[in-house]
Amino acid sequence: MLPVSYYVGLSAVLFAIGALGVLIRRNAIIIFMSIELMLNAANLAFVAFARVHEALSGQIFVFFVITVAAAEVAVGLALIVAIFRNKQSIDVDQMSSLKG
Amino acid sequence: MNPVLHPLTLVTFFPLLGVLVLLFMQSERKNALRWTALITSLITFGISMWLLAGFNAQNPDLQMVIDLPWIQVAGWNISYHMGVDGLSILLVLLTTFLTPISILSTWTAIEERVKDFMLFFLLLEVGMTGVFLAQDLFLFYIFWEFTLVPMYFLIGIWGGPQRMYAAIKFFLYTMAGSLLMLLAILWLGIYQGTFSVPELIAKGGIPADIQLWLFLAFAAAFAIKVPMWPLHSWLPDAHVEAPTAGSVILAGVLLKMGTYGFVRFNIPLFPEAAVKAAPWMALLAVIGIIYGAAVSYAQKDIKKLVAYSSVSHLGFVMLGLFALNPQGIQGGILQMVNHGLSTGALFLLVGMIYEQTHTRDFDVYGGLWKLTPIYGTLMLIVALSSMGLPGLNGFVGEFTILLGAFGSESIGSPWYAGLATIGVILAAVYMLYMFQKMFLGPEGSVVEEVKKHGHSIKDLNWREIVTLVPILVLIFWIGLYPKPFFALMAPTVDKLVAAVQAAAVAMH
Amino acid sequence: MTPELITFILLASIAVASGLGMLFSRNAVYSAIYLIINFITVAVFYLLLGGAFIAVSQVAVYAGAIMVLFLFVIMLLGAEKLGRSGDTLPWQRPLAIILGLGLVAETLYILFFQAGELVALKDLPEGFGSPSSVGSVLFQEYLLPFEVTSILLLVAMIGAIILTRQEKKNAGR
Amino acid sequence: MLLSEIATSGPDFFYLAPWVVFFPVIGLLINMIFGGRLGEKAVGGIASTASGLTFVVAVLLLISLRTHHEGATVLLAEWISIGELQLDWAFRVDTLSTTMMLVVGGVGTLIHIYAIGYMHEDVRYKNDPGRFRRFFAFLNLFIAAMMILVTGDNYLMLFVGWEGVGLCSFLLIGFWYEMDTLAQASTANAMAAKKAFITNRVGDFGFLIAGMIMFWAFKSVQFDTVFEAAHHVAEHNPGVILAITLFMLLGVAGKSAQIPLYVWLPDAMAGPTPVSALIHAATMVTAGVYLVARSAPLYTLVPQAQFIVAIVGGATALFAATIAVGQYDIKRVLAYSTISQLGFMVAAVGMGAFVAGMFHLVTHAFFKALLFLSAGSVILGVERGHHHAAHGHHHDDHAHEHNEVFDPGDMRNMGGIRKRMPLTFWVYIIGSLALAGIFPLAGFWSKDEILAEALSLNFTVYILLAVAAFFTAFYMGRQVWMVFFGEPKHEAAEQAEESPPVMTVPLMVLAALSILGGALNLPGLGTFTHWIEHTYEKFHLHLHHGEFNITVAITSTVLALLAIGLSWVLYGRKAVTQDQPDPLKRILGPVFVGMENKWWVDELYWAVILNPYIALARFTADVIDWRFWHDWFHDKVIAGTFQWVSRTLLDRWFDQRGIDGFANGLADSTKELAQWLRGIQTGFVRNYALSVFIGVVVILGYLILQ
Amino acid sequence: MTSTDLLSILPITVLVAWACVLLLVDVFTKKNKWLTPLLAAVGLCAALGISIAQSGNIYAGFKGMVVVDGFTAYLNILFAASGLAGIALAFDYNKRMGLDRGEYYVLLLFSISGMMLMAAATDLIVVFLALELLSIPLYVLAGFARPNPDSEEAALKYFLLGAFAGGFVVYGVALAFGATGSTSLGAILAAVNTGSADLTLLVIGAGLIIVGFGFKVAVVPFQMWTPDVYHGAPSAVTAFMAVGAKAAGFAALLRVFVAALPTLYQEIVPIMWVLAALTMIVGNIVAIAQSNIKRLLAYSSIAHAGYIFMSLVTFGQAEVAPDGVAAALFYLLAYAVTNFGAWGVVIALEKAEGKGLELDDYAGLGRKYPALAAAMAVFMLSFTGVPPTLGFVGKFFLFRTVLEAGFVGLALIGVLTSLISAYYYLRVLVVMYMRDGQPDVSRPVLLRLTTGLTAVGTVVLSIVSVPLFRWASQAVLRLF
Repeated sequence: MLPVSYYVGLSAVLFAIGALGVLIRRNAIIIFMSIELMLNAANLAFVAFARVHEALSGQIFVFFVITVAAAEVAVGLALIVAIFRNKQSIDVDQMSSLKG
Repeated sequence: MNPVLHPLTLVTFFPLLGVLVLLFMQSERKNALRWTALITSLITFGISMWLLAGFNAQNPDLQMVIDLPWIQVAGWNISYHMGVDGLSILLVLLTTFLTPISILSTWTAIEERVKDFMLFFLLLEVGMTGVFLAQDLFLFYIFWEFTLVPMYFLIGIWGGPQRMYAAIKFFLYTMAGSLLMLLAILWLGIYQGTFSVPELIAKGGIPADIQLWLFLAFAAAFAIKVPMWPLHSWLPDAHVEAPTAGSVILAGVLLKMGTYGFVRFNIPLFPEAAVKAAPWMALLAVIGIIYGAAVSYAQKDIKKLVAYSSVSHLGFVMLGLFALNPQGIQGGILQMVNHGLSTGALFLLVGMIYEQTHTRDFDVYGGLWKLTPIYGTLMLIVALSSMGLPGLNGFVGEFTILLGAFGSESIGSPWYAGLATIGVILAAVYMLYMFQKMFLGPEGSVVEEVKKHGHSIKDLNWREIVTLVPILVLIFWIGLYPKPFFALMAPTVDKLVAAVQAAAVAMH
Repeated sequence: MTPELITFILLASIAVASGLGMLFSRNAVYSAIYLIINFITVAVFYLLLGGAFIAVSQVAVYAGAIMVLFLFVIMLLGAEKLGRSGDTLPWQRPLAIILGLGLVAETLYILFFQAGELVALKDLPEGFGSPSSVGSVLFQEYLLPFEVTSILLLVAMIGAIILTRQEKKNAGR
Repeated sequence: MLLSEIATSGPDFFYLAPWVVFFPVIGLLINMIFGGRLGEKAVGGIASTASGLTFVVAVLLLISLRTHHEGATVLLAEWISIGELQLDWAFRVDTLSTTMMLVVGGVGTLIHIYAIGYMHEDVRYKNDPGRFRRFFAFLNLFIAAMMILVTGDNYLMLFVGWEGVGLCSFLLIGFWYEMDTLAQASTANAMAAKKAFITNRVGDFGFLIAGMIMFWAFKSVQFDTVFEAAHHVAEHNPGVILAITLFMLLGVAGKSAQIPLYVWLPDAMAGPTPVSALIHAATMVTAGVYLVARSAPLYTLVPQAQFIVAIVGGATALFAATIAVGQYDIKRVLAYSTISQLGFMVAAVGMGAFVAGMFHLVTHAFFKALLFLSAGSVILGVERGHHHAAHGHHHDDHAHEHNEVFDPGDMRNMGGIRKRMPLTFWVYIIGSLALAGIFPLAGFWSKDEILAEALSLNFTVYILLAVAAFFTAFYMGRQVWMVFFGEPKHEAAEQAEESPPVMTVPLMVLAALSILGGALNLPGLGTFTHWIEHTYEKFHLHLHHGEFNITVAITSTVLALLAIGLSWVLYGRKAVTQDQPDPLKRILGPVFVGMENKWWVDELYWAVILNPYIALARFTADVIDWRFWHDWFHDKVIAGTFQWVSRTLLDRWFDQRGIDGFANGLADSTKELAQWLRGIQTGFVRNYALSVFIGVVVILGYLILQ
Repeated sequence: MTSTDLLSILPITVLVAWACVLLLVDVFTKKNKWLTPLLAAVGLCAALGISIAQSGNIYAGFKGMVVVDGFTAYLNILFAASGLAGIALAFDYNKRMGLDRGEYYVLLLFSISGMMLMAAATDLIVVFLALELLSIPLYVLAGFARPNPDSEEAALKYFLLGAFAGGFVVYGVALAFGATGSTSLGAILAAVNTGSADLTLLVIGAGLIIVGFGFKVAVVPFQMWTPDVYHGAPSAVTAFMAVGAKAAGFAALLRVFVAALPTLYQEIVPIMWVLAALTMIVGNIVAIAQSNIKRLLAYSSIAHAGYIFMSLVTFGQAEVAPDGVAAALFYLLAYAVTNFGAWGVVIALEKAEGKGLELDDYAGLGRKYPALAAAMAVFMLSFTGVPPTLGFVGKFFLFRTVLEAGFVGLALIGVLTSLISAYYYLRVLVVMYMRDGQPDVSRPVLLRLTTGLTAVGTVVLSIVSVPLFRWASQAVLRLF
């Protein structure tokens, strides 16, 4: 059996990639996908830790995270759609009239 | 006794009743508003007289103490703790005395938003009286900070052209100091377990190095308020911009809160630190005396001159307080009253002429004595009182202060008092300069200027004389027979001095 | 080099590569597909770690339903490609990458140098991660969270409706 | 009552002592409150009565003292009482204070009466009759203050009077505050008044310091206590007594116009003439002499101080006399003469010749008051003449119509007045001769006593005084020749008129006193000496008894006659007019220029003290306090710290959209920093995420480093 | 499921159920616009009543997933009351702005139920779910004024950043789970105490949790969404969000750190210190440059988050921590009262299209509407911390706690930043009282009531603060 650290390490890398996506992409949908990747990475860590502790609660948490992700997606995509209707764009950099 | 009908509660909070009444009055009925405020403040004065009647001058301790548990939760030991003793009785009386006078002085000067003005004024009175009566640090701090608010509005709404600047500066400066004090208060509350001043004094035992820090934190708040040199920069702005009544109260009472704080809190709470700091405080005081006097002399604006003279006068008070002997402290306290009367009266007088001429520039004045003999005579008396002419109140205070400081062990050298005495000469220089510029010499151009507007400069009317006469009576009374005033504070001051000396002995 | 390790490296490379693919792909559709690949890879890891039911859910719900929703919206809006009108924030990207690498370095450093060793000491008991075991825990221990998720989904639904419903007139804020 | 007391008991009026203050105060109040409705006569009458009553009280005290030599202290009330500090309102009646009371009450009353006439004309001439009442109120106030000064039982009460008379001096010098001595619109009189007050304050500074040292050395400032303990303190700490006496000397120099503080007195002649006579010649200025005499038990303990006092007095006497020689204004000559004579007195009391000093104080009060009043009479006469000359015989109030400024006090406008004002002339001659010290007038006796004492006590001072005496006779001669003899040099002098009886009667009384005053202390009799000695007996103070010295008397008389003769040579034969130089100038050259210009002492003070102070005050106020401390430090630096931070953080400046302009300066820079931080808030959501991310990386980094 | 279980979530259940009912009611009563808000208020009152009834008791439910103790009850009451205030502010505002849709109140109730869950949660899973449950309705509410672009922008920013920060929370929880093998706070504490936990991972997890909740309560550097969202969102929403979300975030932080992680005190406290200090400094300074009242209040809310955050520096000191929590709870209450009042005034002056929000629009208010201006003055002074106001008492307690824990430096920063804050709060007073202008105000009854009550409350409650403070400090004691 591989040390679980490897899996956690992988999850960290994926998490960082997700976070990077939020920082460098301008397309709201891709940013959103990046956030999904972050959650997914966290899930991986959960499952890995669940393996270490042989505790199912880690896996259960993943369920909830997936559900939450689904809920967020529903709202988030609705929001993006609404904004697109209004602005014909989902470039987040164009959403910067509020500042200062 | 019923806590609500307790004399201290009454004298502090009675003006709130006036506030309530005012709130329900129409703002167009200006005279009714004025009368309401005036009567409220007069009744308050009456209550303070009742307080005085019940005051036992022989008792050095706090009297008429009211001590109700207030916030006694989770290690908090805060009470509604008020009391009066020799240190504060005079200042309470001064407050209740000057308030009706100030209100009377606004009769024709304030025509805009009379209702608001009176509201703020009465609120201010609550705060000021509370400051002098509170014996719980938390309570004290509440009153202390609260006074900022009405004063801020008084300057900011009814002030001169630069009023907003002055108001904000006043607020920020004073608050800056008080916040440091707040931390020190909290420290005391945490490590001494109580906010009650008498208990804290009795407890003592704060290590010397911490005492020094606490002393400095308290001093920061008070020194700005006094204001001690070099923290006086807010004062000329506030005074010049404030309306007359505001200046009167500012000079008459608010500044006293600073000096009172020193004698009520700094000295008894941190006696060792006070002894250690005495030479430095004296040094600042002396610099303030000379500096204030010199700067006053060079002013072109009458109000500014009077404002800077406060720096000088309060330097005397500070010098006296930190002499830490009976003469110095009693003189200091009396001088607080004196300064309140004299400078208050000066501001009133300046305001009265300003109402007619709308200028405070020295250069346009001159020869007014001929046109306004009563006004000139009153101004002369007040100016003489302010410069410490023997026989008037200023001298009694100044002399006892200088005498105390001269032989003070804690200050340690007669040089401070010697230098401060030069301030007496300089006081004559600027006060006479003011008097000469305004009243002597040929008629100034302002007379013509006023005539151009179809008026002529009038002498004081009855209302104005009535406003001033009480102050003048006190000026003479204190000057000629200050005994009753000293008698009120003597036992308390003796006790304080004894405590400080014990601490000083223990230190060596 | 055990077979496990080889498998891990292989799968990990796919996961990271698909993640980077999503990150840098010009086309949003491609990004979505890369993400699906990533999700499926991660599902395999779940299997390896004894989370069979989770793995299935991952593929069905995440890679399936959610990502399809994404694709659907991308198509709906026609927002596959975003016109590149110059980078509005020139220093954002390099800084972000440096920080991202920093985060990775930090985490790995912690995992491999500071934290205690994370190893599974013994084999998993029979049925660990199976639907029945998961179900029983879920409905016994985690009843409340489960109910909360239902409310959460309801709220999300309402929210989505509110946000997308066409209003006749809207004034002000 | 014990038998022994009955034996010495005569009438005892000591309890009346406080009334010497109360009477004038009552008079003052009546005049202030009701004076507006009373006529001039009534006002003057009330004031004079008040003053006269004090004299009556003083006389009653004198009578009491004849039987009760030890005097008494009348306690009125406690004043200040803090710890060891015990100050009372207590009136001390002894021979010394009663002497002063008599002088003040007596001369004061005469001058009150004289002023009724004088001010009647003066207020009309200066066109403000309403001010008549004010004058008498001030005058009564002065009497009250002066009485407090001389009767006070402790140094602080003395100081009350001391400053009180200073105030009255200020008020009365500045009586015509809107004009100068020539009645032209100006601030000159006001400035002179201010100068007097402030110069006196410098002296008061010394007095206060002396008082404070005294208190901490003796724990009291009450006369008896201090004097009784003085020996004890002097043994242990002679420096303290020296310090007290020297600081007190500063006070004396201020009040009694000694070097270096005499400069205010000549300017004080801006006041109406009765004021000059009463305050600036007869009474107030002698307060310093009284103070030294009063403090005799202290001064006698420190010979160094005595020496210094004597030298100051002597130097002043001579110095002022030289200046008097070069003056043209009739009152100014008298003013410098007063300074000079005060120098005599101070020198006397300084040397320890307290009786001689006090004696001269009394006689000087007589003849100097006389001289001033007569000078006032002359000036008014000339003024009247000027009116006649300008307007024919019309008396009208438009005195200022003519453009030419006429100075009625300039001696070069006078001449030949003895014919127009014979009575004034005669009394003036009496006064002058008394001042010059011609036998047997009052001045002769008192001055001679001083000189005799000086010869035995301090030869330097003797020389100084003798020379001063010579100058005295000379300038008085010069004045008399210029004013009364020769031909009138101006039409005003030609038409000068004698004054009314209300003025001349007091003159005659004073003239009589100037003639007979010497009888108080004739050699051999020593009435005055014994009288004063009662005061000092208590403190076992043995006064030096100067014997009458015939050599000294003859020397000085001869010198005086010589000087008068010399003045006749120079001034008696030929009139001096305004457009020609003084005859003495031709002889003395630059020295005379110095005399004429008062040795430029005023200019020196301006250059060394006043101008620097004014400049310093302006600089402090304007540059240090306002521009540096107020504008720069508080409004810029304190807030500017933020500015500095933001500037260093920042390479470009964000837009400074005015939020609002009201808090100009204050916290501007905080706002700038705020603006900069605001700039971080770019509005880009990715930026915000970056900020979060930075937070994460930094926190994790920190935790790893832990 | 036992009756205790039910009791422990009773107010939440009531709210959720009531929200569902409302949803239906709203569909059928399109005419009576007042019905939904009224019913929502009734529901909140019910929840409030239950919470009050519950206070003083302790119920642990769902196998330790939630607990109702003094802390929960206190916060539940605060949340319910905030909800009522939110409705009061929204009622007329929504009509005026054309937002009068019943869903508004439904979402409000859902959000409050999430907040209450947060306060009760003793398991990280529940904490996370509660976070989402309270956030998602708020995202929608922020965008409620759509298609107003500002509102949409606010919603998008809030949503993206909220989800982003949520990712950190999840990862942090994962690490905490990895370190201890459990997500239950009690189990975590036990694991740490028995030494079976991997402290390194736990610390990192704790750090990430701080990030997530720091975002929610708007702590620097996670605060940047705040001004934009507060600005863009409808004012009534902002008012509610500023109080509710902040209180919920602090509830979680306090519960997690005080109950489960006191052992990590040494490692974590410097972070708390720096975050609190930075927040106070940045919040107060940037506020100076604001001319829009909504943004000004947003920065002020950041600054106050910093003050409350100060209380967290006590979390591991067993003797001081109760005081710290009590001070935080008290300050939350003080802030809530003041904040609702201030937003009430803002709403009174706000016009359509984002007009009436500049500071200049307040000129002359003191003259024309003295009562309103006086109320605003009270709120500003309370924010500044000038007695006698709740803000002062709150700060007094907070500073005291901080000093008690030995952080003089932090207290000094707090004090100095309050001084800076005085500057911009005073500016509001200056504009209202010392400038002339013709402000235009709409003052419906409910709004008057809210501002009036809060203004009076701000002053009066500061004087009779004893019961409040006793309540807050007792609330805390149950936690341990």
